[in-house]
Amino acid sequence: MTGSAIVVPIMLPLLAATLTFFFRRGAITMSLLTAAGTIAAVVVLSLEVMDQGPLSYTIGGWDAPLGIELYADGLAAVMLLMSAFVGTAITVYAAGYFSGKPAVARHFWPLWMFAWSSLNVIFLSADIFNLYVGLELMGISAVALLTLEGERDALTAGMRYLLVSLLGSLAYLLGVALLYGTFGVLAVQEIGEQMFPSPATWTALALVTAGMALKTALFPLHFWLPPAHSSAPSPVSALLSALVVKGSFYLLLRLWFDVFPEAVTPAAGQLLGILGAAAIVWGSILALVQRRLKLLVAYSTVAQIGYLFILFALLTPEAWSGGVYHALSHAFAKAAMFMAAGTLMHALGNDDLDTLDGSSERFPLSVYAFGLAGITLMGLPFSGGFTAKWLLLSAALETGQWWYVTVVLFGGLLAAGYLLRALAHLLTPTPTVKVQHEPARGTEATALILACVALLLGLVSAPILELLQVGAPLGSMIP
Amino acid sequence: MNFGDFFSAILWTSPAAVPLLLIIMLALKPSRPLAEALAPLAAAPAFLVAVFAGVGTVIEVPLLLGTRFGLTETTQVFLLFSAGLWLLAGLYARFYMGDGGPSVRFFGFFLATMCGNLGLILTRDVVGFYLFFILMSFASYGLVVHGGSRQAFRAGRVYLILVVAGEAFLLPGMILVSVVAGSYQLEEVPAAVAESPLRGLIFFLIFAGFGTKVSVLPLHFSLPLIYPAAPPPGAAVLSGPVIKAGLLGWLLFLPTGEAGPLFWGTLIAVAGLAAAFYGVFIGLTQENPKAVLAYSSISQMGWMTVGLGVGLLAPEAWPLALAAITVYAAHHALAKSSLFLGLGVTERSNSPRTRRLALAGLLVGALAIAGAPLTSGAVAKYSLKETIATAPGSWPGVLDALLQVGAVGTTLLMARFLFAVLPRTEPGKLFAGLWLPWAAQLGLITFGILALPGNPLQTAGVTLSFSTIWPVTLGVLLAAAFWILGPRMGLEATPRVPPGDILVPLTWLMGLSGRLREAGIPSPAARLADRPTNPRYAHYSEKLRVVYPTWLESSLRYWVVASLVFLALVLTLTFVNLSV
Amino acid sequence: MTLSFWMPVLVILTSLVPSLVIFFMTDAQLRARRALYLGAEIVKLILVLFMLVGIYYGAFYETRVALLPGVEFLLRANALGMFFLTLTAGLWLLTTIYSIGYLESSPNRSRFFGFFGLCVTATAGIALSGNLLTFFLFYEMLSLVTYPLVIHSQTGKALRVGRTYLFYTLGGGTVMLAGVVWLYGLAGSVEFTEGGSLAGVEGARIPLTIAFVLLMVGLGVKSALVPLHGWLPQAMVAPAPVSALLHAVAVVKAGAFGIVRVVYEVYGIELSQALGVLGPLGALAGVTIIYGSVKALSQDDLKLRLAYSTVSQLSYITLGVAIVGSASTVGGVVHLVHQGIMKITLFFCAGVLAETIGVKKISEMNGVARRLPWTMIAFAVGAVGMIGLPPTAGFISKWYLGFGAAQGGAYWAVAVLAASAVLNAAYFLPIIYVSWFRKPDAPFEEKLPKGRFETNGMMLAPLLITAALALLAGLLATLDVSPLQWTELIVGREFSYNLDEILP
Amino acid sequence: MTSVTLYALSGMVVVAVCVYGLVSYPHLIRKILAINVMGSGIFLVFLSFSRRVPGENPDPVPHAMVLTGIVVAVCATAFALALARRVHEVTRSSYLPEEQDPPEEAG
Repeated sequence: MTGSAIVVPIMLPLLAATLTFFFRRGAITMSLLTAAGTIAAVVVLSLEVMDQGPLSYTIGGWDAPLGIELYADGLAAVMLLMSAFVGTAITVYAAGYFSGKPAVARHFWPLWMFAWSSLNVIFLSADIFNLYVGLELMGISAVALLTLEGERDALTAGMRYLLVSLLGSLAYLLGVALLYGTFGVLAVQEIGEQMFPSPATWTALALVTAGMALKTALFPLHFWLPPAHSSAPSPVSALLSALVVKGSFYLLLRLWFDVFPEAVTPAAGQLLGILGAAAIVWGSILALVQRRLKLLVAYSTVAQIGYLFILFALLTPEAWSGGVYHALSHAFAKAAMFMAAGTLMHALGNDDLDTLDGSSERFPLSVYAFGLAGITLMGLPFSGGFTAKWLLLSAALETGQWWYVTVVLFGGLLAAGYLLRALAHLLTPTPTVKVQHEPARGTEATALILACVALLLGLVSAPILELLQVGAPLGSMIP
Repeated sequence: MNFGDFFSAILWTSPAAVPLLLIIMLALKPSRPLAEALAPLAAAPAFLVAVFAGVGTVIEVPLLLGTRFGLTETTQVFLLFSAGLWLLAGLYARFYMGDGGPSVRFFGFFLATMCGNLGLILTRDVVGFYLFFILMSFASYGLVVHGGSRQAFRAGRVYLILVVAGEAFLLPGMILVSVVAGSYQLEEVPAAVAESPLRGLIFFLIFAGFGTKVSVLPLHFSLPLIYPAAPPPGAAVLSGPVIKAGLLGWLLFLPTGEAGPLFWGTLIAVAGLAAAFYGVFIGLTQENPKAVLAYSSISQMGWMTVGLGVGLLAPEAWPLALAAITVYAAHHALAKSSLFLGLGVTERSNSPRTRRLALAGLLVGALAIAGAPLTSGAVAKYSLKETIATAPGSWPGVLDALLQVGAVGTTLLMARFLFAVLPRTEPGKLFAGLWLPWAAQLGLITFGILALPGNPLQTAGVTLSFSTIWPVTLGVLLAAAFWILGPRMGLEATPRVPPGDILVPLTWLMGLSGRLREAGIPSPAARLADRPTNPRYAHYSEKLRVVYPTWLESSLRYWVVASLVFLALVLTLTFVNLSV
Repeated sequence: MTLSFWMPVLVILTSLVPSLVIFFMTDAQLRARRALYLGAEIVKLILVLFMLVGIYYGAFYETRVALLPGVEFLLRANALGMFFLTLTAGLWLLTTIYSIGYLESSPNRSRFFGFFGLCVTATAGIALSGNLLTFFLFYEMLSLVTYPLVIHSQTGKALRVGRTYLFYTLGGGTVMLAGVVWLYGLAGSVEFTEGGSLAGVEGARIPLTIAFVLLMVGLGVKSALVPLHGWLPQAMVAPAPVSALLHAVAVVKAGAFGIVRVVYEVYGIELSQALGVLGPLGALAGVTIIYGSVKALSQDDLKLRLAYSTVSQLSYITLGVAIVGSASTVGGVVHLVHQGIMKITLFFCAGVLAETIGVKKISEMNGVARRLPWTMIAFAVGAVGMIGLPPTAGFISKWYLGFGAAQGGAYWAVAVLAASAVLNAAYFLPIIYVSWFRKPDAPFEEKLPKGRFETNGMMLAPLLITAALALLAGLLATLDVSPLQWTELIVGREFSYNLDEILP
Repeated sequence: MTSVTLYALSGMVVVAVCVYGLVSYPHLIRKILAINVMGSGIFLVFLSFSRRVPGENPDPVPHAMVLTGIVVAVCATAFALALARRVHEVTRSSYLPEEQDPPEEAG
């Protein structure tokens, strides 16, 4: 593969966004083709990274600072793989889900392709300002997707989300300004090489971190997430929970380990770790008291995001890999879960847990998908969640921070608690299951397949982790 | 394994295997008639083994942990009288069990008990003994409850409780015995137990474990219930070979013939004496003849226990004691079971002539138990007397006197038995099959003494000594006096102790908690469990679980709060980095 | 990639693949499903027997795949694993035959058999696990795939119970995970090796002890050690074949098997002794034995009584492990199989009673033996085995346990065994009594069409076979193929015990 | 105080004022405006860095970035305004739901 193919994951969805905006007829076909193309490109890219180490490419031969430089290491490749596969599943699911709503679908496809493109921009960008642009694009398209159906809850949640998102991006931008003011360069690597602790860099670090924590919905800044993720149309919920929060998390990861390592103190990492731990507990507790399925799943996202932040406190190669692996498996599982929940909600009219009683009789596939995805979220073998948890736990024990062991383990139990609460409703047989809409073909299967992949991620973790070690900031965990 | 070995394995296991085979045949419809016909003869192989197979051969069979079969001189005698009794009882049962032929269920249990009983005598290893003993104990339950009456089931329940309690002592006992012996071979047990530091514990476990079967005080209370409940052939085997199995257990597992603390011998001898007299006293108050016989068994087993105690007190004279116990056991098994068979005959005698004849037969049996001259009882008592003489210290004098007094008591008890039989009669058909086995038994207890080794005349002479004559005579006279004078002097109203004596307070105690509960006094545990959940707690729990988290969560959503949190995070992150 | 590599995988696949295929079959495809299922089972049994013979003659089967960098997925057949695997494979076949009869007309059979097969897959995985992580993976999988079986009837109660079940098992699993990760951190990799893979770890006594406790909590939940046993009696809402499998083979046995593995092959008996963890473990087992029996006494529901009996019986295995000595170890380990065949017989019988004449309570059992003589004979055999009377398999276990305990001077354990025998008798004998000696209160309600046998032959045959096995395992304990002899092989070969302590 | 510092500080002041506005005014339009102006404040900070080394030619990169930033900000503001209008249409309110009730009642 020539270096220019690195732009395919960005350009292809962007092209599709433009085309689907103009040609509504073939929107689904175009999107599916885009998905297939993206998968192909991303797989080739990953193999390349695995083979040759980190790749970088300057678009059109224009060097930084004015040109756009793209960079792909193991982390980026894994994230791209995640967005490609989950994105494809969302595309398939949405094709079915929106089949009866042409008016909504019309806007969905361009926006979704746009969001996908911006996500890949974030994963591939090598300079901090481009990252800002990607972040803003992702935020705006996400809010637009969220408010697609124009329902009251979705609109207010979207409005809140938009304000939050903009605030977060601006905080990031201010941080970028301070960094540029200090170093005069924008490339991630170069800043990282020059980094030294100073008030400006500290402030920049604080702004960037807080901004991204806000956008990733780290406790206690998660307030916007549950209403937003639960009120969105189901494919959108899936992509928000699975991918969009990972975008900002990825950014934070990049900055902490590639830009700021010289300026970061362990205490700051502990702060994030503690907030992550709090998120696990708080999100789970709130998930336990929800009466609506999608809200429950949304709070579960709040809790699961907490795991991602624990790696900042542990700071070992295992912890780093574990955190990323958690992001990966959570993406698959949560997408599957929102899809399944969406199918049920769509079919039965609403997502009150009581209404969903007995849906397993009618929609066994969706309930299986929900359950299997739950296994990953609980971190049980053989799921990807287990691998992640294993790595985090070993890191926590290795560094002697046993309280994280407790939190991580306890979080799994809490997850079991709220998921079982939901499952118990889904499995309770009732004589009156009123189906309002039959689920579209393929939507149930898509969720199930995603859930299965999330489960299988535990079995194929060795090669993925190996890919992840390419250019890993803390050094490879493979001896 | 060559053919010879195989053949001898078949031979040695046949006493236990044949009954088992017959049980299986009984269970399967096609072979049932044949099995019914053969069941009475099931003990025949055992009898043949007892008579013809020699002492000393041991063969191994790969069952359980490796079971060994063989005979010693003692067990040969046990096998001889046990197998004989099983045969007689089997034949008797064949005719006794109703007009429609003996019931399949009865024979099932009969055969299983037989298998256990004969097996435990033949087996030469700890595990095998335990196996057969357990089989016998549990299977005899079926004989007890065969009648199906409420009393029978009550008796069965009491019996089972004792069996299970005995099991609780036996299992640890057997395990410890094997551990200290380092072997499962019975031959090595007594010496190993005597030398073991655990001998006190083992002694206690074995004594109590087999004591439930021997009916040593205070584990005796099931006998007066189960004998009246079981049908005559069942009662006959229970009172004959089955109860002796417990005695055999003692003989095999206690450190007999080894020097041990005198305390054990004393304990056993005292326990035996207590049972010997207790049985007589309580037995005299009984109305049911079978209950009288049960107390008599308690008493007689007490005398055998005394023999064992003396044997332990004087280990050097153990062979003598062993012989005495064995003879006594054989005698008592024969005599006591003959009384039960005779009871059956008496009950079914509907003509005055047969009834008189039957009563005469019972009288012979009763005299034998009492130890009248020329009966097996006299021989048994004589050999016990000889054993007593070997005891150390002042034991011989005391015991000898007590033995004589006991004999008077036994005679009285037998008289009580005969009086109790008199008014009883049940209509039924009297078969020759009932007479013949009984007659054979009576013959054995009277003329059997002639078959004993040694000069028959001398043996007979021994039984004619003054010491055998006077107690029986005195007993008979006393009984006659009571019979004649009792009603006039108002002595009819002897106190009545319910069969099972101490069982009555025991059941009351056992039922206490139930009655308390019925009376509305709950146990502390129940009181704890019944406490209802305080609604206030439920309220708080709801608040803690749902209300507060939800409120806190929604308050995070206010922009003021959210932005302040955001700013706080920015500042904290800056500060955290500054501070280091 | 050789035969040695693929055999363990094949054994697992023989149950995994059919189970997954069955999910996609409708309830109507009865014949195809049965053929597939039984075919798979027979293939599995043959494979297992093949391996068994191989192991006996010293062959070596191992599948090793890297799961995480430095962390391996390891399947390895050794004598102990094969012991458990054989039990699993054999009883799976019987249980399936039984379930075919049991669930003749109930809905969701595909789902049932699918998860049923997965359950066996997990158990086979547990049996073949070569290291602690692999064990844990299958252990957790087992918790999950049993859940749908527990809630099979999907009544409100079943769902509630299912939740309790998962909370217990997942909670235990979580605690165990902490222990597993910790041990990996301490030792690098924790394989099951003879003499214990941690034997070489220097120092670190406190972490090792804590990790041991964590592991025991996790394993104790499944093996129903008091106070972690709460789920087991509740799980009785499951259909009888599930209870049978749960109680005899899969779940509880996985826990007990794990305890054996951890003590002998992870920590090693010397280290365990040095850490002083065996005493408390034994005491806990003793308490459980008594507690389970006492609770069983007051249950009127037959399955509940059996469940509490399982609580009690399971701890015999733990007790055997906790008492150092070859004989008690043999007693404990052999009870893995003995308890399995005896308890499965009892549950099969309970199922037959419920399905044939609708009897579920002991108070309704008056005279049932007149209607179901063979079933109740089998029941009696199982019950006698549970009491531990000769010549049944239960006696062998109890005898060896007691023997070992007495040899090691743990007389309290002998007393526990004796007390347990009494209690077992106290709750089993009344059942035998009422079923054989009482007269039926009323004619029994006939729930099945009249057939050739007293009940559906598919249900009757398995329980007669297991009853016969329970009897033969005791009676023919000296035979080379008996569980006892195999256990002695394990104890001699893998736990490096001196078998001379055991009497010939 | 150099002009650079002056620019930068005034930019920061703008940002701070806007943060205050964002926090304390519940009306959506005010919030959107605050965010928009906050963006401008940041641009000001950016521009202040373009002349970091006195005497040299101004660095063109911040200009490029600010231009891009303005485009993004315009888009975002436009979208936010459109969304606010929709919110108003549907909910008949220009406030977020939680801001409509006085906080003390909700507590």
